[in-house]
Amino acid sequence: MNYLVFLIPLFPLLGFLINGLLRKQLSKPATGFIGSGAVLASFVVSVILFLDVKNGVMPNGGVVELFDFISFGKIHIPFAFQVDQLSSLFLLIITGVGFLIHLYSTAYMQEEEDQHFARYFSYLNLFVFSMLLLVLGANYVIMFIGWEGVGLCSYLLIGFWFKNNDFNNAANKAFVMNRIGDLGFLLAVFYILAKIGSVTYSEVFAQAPQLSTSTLTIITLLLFVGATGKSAQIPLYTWLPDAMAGPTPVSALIHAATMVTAGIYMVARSNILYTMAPVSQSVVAIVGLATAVLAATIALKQNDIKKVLAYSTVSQLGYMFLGLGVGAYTSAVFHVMTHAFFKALLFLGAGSVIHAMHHEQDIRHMGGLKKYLPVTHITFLLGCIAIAGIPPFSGFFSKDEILAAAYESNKIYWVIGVLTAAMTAFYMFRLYATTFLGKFRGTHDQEHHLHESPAAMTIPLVILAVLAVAGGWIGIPEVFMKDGHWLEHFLSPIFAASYKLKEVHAADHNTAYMLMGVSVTLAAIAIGIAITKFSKKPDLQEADGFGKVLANKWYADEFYDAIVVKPLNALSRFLDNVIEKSGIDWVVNGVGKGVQYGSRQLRLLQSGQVGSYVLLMIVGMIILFVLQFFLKK
Amino acid sequence: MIAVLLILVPLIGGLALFTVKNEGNAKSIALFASIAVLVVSLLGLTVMNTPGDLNCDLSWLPMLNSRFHVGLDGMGQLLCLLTAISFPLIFVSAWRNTYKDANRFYALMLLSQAGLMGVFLAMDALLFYFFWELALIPVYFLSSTWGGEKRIAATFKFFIYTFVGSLIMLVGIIYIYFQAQQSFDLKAWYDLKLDRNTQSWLFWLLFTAFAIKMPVWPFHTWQPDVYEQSATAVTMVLSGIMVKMGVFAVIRWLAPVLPDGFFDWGDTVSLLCLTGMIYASLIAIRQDDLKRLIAYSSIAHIGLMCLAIFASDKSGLQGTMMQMFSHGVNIIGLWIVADVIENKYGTRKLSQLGGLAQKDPALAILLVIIALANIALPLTNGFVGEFMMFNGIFSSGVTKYGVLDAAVALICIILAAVYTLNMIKKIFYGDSNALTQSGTATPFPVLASLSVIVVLIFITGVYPKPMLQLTNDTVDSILKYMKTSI
Amino acid sequence: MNAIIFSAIWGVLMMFSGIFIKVKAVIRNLAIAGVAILLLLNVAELNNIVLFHINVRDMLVFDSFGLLFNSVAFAATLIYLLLSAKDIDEVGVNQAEYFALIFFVLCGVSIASSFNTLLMLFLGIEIISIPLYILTGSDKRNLKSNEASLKYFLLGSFSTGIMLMGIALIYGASGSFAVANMSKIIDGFVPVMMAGLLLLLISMSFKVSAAPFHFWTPDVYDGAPTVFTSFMATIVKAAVFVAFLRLFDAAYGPSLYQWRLTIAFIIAATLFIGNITAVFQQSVKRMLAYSSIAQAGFMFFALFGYNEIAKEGIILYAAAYSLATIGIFAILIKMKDYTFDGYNGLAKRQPLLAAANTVFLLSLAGIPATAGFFAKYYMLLAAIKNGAYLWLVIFAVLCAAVSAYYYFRVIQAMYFKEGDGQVKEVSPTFKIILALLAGVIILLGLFPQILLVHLYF
Amino acid sequence: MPVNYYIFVSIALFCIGVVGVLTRRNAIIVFMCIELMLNAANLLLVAFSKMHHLMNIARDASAGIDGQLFVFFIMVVAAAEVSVGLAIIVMMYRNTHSVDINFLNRLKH
Amino acid sequence: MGITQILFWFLTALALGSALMVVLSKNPVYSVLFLIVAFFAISGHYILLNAQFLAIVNIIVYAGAIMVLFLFVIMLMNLNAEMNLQGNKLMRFAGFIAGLCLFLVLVAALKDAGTKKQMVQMGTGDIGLIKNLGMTLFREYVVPFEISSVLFLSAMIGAVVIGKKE
Repeated sequence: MNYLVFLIPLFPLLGFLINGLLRKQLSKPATGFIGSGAVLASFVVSVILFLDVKNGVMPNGGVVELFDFISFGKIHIPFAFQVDQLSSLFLLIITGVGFLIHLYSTAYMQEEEDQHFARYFSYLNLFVFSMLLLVLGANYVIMFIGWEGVGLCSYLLIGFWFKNNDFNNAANKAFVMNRIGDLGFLLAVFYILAKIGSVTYSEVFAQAPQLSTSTLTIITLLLFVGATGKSAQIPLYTWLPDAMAGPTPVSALIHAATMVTAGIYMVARSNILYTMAPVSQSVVAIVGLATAVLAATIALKQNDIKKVLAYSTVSQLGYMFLGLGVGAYTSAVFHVMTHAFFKALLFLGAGSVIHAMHHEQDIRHMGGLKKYLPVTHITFLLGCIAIAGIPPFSGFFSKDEILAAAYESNKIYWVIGVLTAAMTAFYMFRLYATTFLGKFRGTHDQEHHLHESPAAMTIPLVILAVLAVAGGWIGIPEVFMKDGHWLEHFLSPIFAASYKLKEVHAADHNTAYMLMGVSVTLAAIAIGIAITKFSKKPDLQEADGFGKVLANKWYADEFYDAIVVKPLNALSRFLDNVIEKSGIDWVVNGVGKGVQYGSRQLRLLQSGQVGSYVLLMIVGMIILFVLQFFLKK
Repeated sequence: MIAVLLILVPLIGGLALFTVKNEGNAKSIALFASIAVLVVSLLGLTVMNTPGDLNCDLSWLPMLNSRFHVGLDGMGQLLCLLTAISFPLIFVSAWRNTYKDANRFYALMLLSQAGLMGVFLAMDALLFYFFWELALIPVYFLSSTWGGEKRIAATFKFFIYTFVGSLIMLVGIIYIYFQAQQSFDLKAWYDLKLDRNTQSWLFWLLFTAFAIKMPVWPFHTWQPDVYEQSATAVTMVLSGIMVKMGVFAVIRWLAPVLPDGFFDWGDTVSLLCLTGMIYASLIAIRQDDLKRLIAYSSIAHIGLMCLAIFASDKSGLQGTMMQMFSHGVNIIGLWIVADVIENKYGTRKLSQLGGLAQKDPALAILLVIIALANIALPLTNGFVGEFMMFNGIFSSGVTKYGVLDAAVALICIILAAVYTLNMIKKIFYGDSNALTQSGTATPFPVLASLSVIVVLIFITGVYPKPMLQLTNDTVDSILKYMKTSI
Repeated sequence: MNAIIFSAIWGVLMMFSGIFIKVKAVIRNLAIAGVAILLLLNVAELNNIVLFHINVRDMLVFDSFGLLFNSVAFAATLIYLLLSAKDIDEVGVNQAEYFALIFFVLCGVSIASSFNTLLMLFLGIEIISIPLYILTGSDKRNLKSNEASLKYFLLGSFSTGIMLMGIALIYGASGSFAVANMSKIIDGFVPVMMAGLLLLLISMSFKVSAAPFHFWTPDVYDGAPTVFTSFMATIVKAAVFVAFLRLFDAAYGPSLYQWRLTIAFIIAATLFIGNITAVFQQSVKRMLAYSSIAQAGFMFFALFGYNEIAKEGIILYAAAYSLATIGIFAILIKMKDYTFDGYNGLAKRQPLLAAANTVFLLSLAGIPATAGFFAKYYMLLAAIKNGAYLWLVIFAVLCAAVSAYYYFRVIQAMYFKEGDGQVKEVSPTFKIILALLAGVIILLGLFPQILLVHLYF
Repeated sequence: MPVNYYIFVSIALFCIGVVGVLTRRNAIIVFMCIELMLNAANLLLVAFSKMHHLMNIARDASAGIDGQLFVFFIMVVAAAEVSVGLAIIVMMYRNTHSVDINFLNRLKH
Repeated sequence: MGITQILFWFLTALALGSALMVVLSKNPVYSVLFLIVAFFAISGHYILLNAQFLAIVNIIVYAGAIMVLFLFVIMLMNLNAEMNLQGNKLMRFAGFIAGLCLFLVLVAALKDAGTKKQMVQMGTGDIGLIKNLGMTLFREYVVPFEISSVLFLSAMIGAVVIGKKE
């Protein structure tokens, strides 16, 4: 059924084109139908393909070549798709979660004018299209196309409300930071091309063992630079919280469930390269862990409902990289999946809240929403539990798998990981408690208008809640259930080479129980503290001391501003005013002025007096005589 | 036949236009002539592409052993196509503009097209020089007659500057002519083997002219002023096609003729290119004038092309050719938008604009696409060219610094994103102000030509194969003379 | 020989015509007819139809080079008279005499282009010079004309003195005035010869206004009645160059390598002073005077290169430069204000004049598709062929770029500046001839061989 | 007499003429100095003519005669020049009542 | 030292001395007179070289006709010593220096030539006789002779055009 592959990206593309071109003609329901329908269609095809893959129907390794994209000399870069276990899984996540979010959006964006509504859906479709390209690509260049494409869509959607210049700035920031990462990605691609002469996965991975470790390290590090950009890791993470400027479903889809996991997908895809480059692996693990901690600490003190979720996303992404870094590729992919469910759920829930609060996002003005938004409340709570890692919710399985692998790799990783997990539980329940428990603290007017969201919004919430609860059961560890880890079996062909190269030891049962116990206990304690502390008396005052540092995100933006933005601007000003205007151009004009000045002076020779003319002629004669008679060799 | 027609049609059209008095007629005739050129060019690409059709070798100056030898190879086809496509686009986009003495304006435009065609077609060095200079004269008149207040001085600087370069090149051409047994024939020049020292200094005689034309830093200072001051339609010709003359000339007339000099100076020139790219990109960031911003972005792009040529790599060269076409098309699109905005709002200052996306969403969308193509987003034409160029630079076999060059050059990609997005933001986003409140929808001809550009962007961006195939043989033969492995 | 004799006869005829014919137009047309016949006769001689068989005892030699140049010079004179003959009438009362003097100058030109001994060179140059002193001063009430005439005369005689000293030394060293014998130097007289040649070179440089012996040029060209400046700056100058090149053929050629440095110095100085000084001029007429110095610098390359190409080149240069400059002067005469500002907005009122003027200026600047390009091109070719002194060539092209600056100032004024520069009445004939002249320049710019091919018969 | 005596005498005369042209402002005197230069050349020509006569007398009885004829032509030309030159000076004197070569100084720069 | 030598040095001294006086005299009339003296001295040289025809012509044409013409013009213009038209000091100084330098350069250029060895025929030889000159002039040099008529014609026209009062 490989011939169906091209349909998967085609539907969203068509949706994009139709909605984009006919945005003034189509009514909102039509737009919504086309937009969501396109993704649903893709989902259906994805499911078919997934079943094929599951049944091992993968002719030609799942690779489908559509046409020759770029080819020169001996290098051919085909426009090819690859449907295998990894991509088919991601296809399901993208189209599935994507469809839910599209559906949700039809209600959420109802207030927009017709054409902006259509614009929104066309962007969203375009995003799905790009994301599918990213995942489906059978080589790094196609992946890069999707890679940049999702960046573009992210840019467009963050700046969706383009009247607000802060949003536009956030969009620009997101795009530029992504580009910095893309630079690394591109360099890696060139490196691969130079060393292997191909960018097709199968060939690259087949020939990778012939490359030296240092080459592989460079390649993988460069790829990872790309990943830090797209997946918001240190040092390129600051765009993601700002990206919350976009509509909330966008945050759910792009900045939580799909796009930001592109980096994980890429590393997982290139797992063999990383496995052969241990230094890069460590870097990935450490950066991931550091990001996880940093983002978690920041999240502790945020008061914007979406910002908290954003930092939580950054933190969870850090987890995934930790997983990749310690070689637990399956776990990372597993966490991508569960994270997609519960984080999408959380964002959509937050969206529901924001919708109800008339675009109020500050949790200090909320509280007690439990009774006004029952469905939202329940689903949100389930999401919180899932992310906090309480069994048997999905987050528990995936997160603990990563922590277990980290423990095997390095105990310190585990310790920090567990503390971070506790912090996660804490800030999530701080958020939950402040928002849903206690008394309503908003204006009377807001209170008056509080209402549960329409069905188009609650249905996705419910479905996602179900998935957030149960999604983890496809990866039940061996400890609980023999052969329970269905996902691991499913994905094993992808990571087989890596695992063969470097065995990942599963922790023995006792250790496994111990690890789980510690993390669950810590999480539970954190939850308890958070609930008790914030349900009655949320911290409404401005943070001070260390809290202020956290509230200000470790002053990272200010830091970047001081070391990158300001010097660049100064340099630009210097080049423009000094080097350009009074340097190079001055010289160029100076030549012209010099000629004019020379002319003004030289014409004085022409004094108009015969005597001086004769004198000069005689001098000339003397010079010529000297030249001719005495200066020749 | 095709080659001669490509020159003759615009030439005759241009000369005929001087006699036309009615402005409306002038416009139509110019458009008709330019479309005729496009048809000829397409004919050359498709049905009439035997060497006999594409080449023409007539006796011209028997005493100097120079022949009227014009012909089309892959690179020529590509650039002639660019030239042929650009002019109808320019004419259509300027359909609603009124120019004083319109007949002269359109006549000169067509004459410049003839000159440009000649440059791309010439297979004889003297003929090449002939057209090289001739293309400049109509543009000189165009830029000086129509445009901003300081146009005369700016154009004059440009003219003198390029004239200096051209004359120095002439010295080099004559020198090589004598070395090649008094022949101007391209083939004879390719087969010529000069000793390394001679090549080394000859290189600069030729390269200076090309560098000024492109322009490569630090020979670029004429460019922002001229682009800013000229009428925008003229700027399109200048930046869309004319600067390609320099790039083209390096590939055809410099690299294969003086390969040793080319290699010896490769690193030096690359350094200039890199400096220029970073420099221009940084300056572009703080430009408030739309035209100046595009001008500086053009410098950065051209720098990249030049850098890629000097990488002497197949990928780089093919990418450069691809990019010559893409950049030509894209930047014309940007200028069209700049023109529309200036006509509509009477200002090019970014700080005075804003919120146009509300008033004019069609224009906004088209500009965003073109701008993104300009910063080489995948699936646009810019990506293919830049990808291949970067790859060429990265894996260049002639320099030790290939990786470094590529890495530094990639920084410009980021900077390009910064200023391009800034530009989009300041023009289209934000709330509209008193000035932009009055905006009306963009006239249809402009949207039509922009749409054509967008279509081209995607066609060549998604399926670049035909273009790559077109230039493949040219690149191979040039590389053969450059003695590097293919 | 046809030309020498006929021009002398017609000169006398013109002289007397002033007495017998009172209608100015008739005299004018007589002169034009005379030049036309002169041109025909010369072309005839180029095709071996000789009317006068005189034993010239090897003092003159009529080869295709000299004859071809004569044809160019006569053709240029014909165009010059067609364009500007009316303006000659207006200079003073002695209309017929002016025409007579022009014919005598043409006689001198024919001698200078065909001399074979230094005596004929001397006579030729003097026959050219003396009428020019007079023509320069012909606007007698105008103090500028007086001044120019005096300066020209004094400096010209001075250079004659230098030339004679040089000839005397050459004679001492070789025992003959025949240029063919100049390479036969008596034992121990090489320095004498060299000193003689150098003095001769200096005086010839003076005549072609090469630096540093150019000082008379701007003042004289500026002061002389414009219509005669045109004649002086073009045909006469080119003729002296041709004479110079002939001289090189025999005298300097064999020992050329010894002269290169000196000539390089002269070229560099000429180009530099001519071009740089022209930049600041406010009067177009004076600018053209400096430009003629600059152009002389380029023509000097023919001597520097000294090869077959140089011969072709000097003919082409003579044609290109003369024709273009005649055209520019013809238009300049019609202007009421000789400054650059006087040209402001000319393109509006007189588009044809402006267009033709543009072609002429482009030709002078050496833009392709005009005759001036190939003229300069041949000069560079001649210079580079020898391989040495590439720096000089580069310097020359840089100066050529400077020249574009001042030529284009006129174009700028005509086309891009607003203004109401006044133009005198111009007749349709004038316009037609101007257009034809522009056409000829473009034709020569595309196919220079139509002229040069006559060198080889 | 060795010919170099004549050479030096001629050069001396020539240079005196040059100095005269350089230092005097009276147009007539300047012109006279130029005549002096011509005469220096004449003297040299005659001397060379006699030298060549002496050298080649055996071969050619009239050797060197062309030098003297050249002097003749120089005198012819000089006479013509004088007539024109004095006319110019007189013309100027009529207009300005001065023969100072620097008096008229409108053409410069 | 024979009589020829003595005469040579005397005439040389006379020529140079009077030439110098031409330059130095303040009164133009004196200058003219000194120039005539110089021409006579040069004519003396011609006689010494047995170029009798030239000697006579020099006296008749130069000293006689031309110089008288000069004198005539000077008298006509009533120029005398009061109109001191010496150049300014600096210019004069520079002029002298330049002239001197030119002289030195020329002498230096020509001094080590083989010219010392070549003798000039003094006192004898018949090429300077009018008969021989005439024969050659009208046989060999008839073309330039005729051509010089053009020169005279133009000079004549010139004198008329320029000199005639309108």
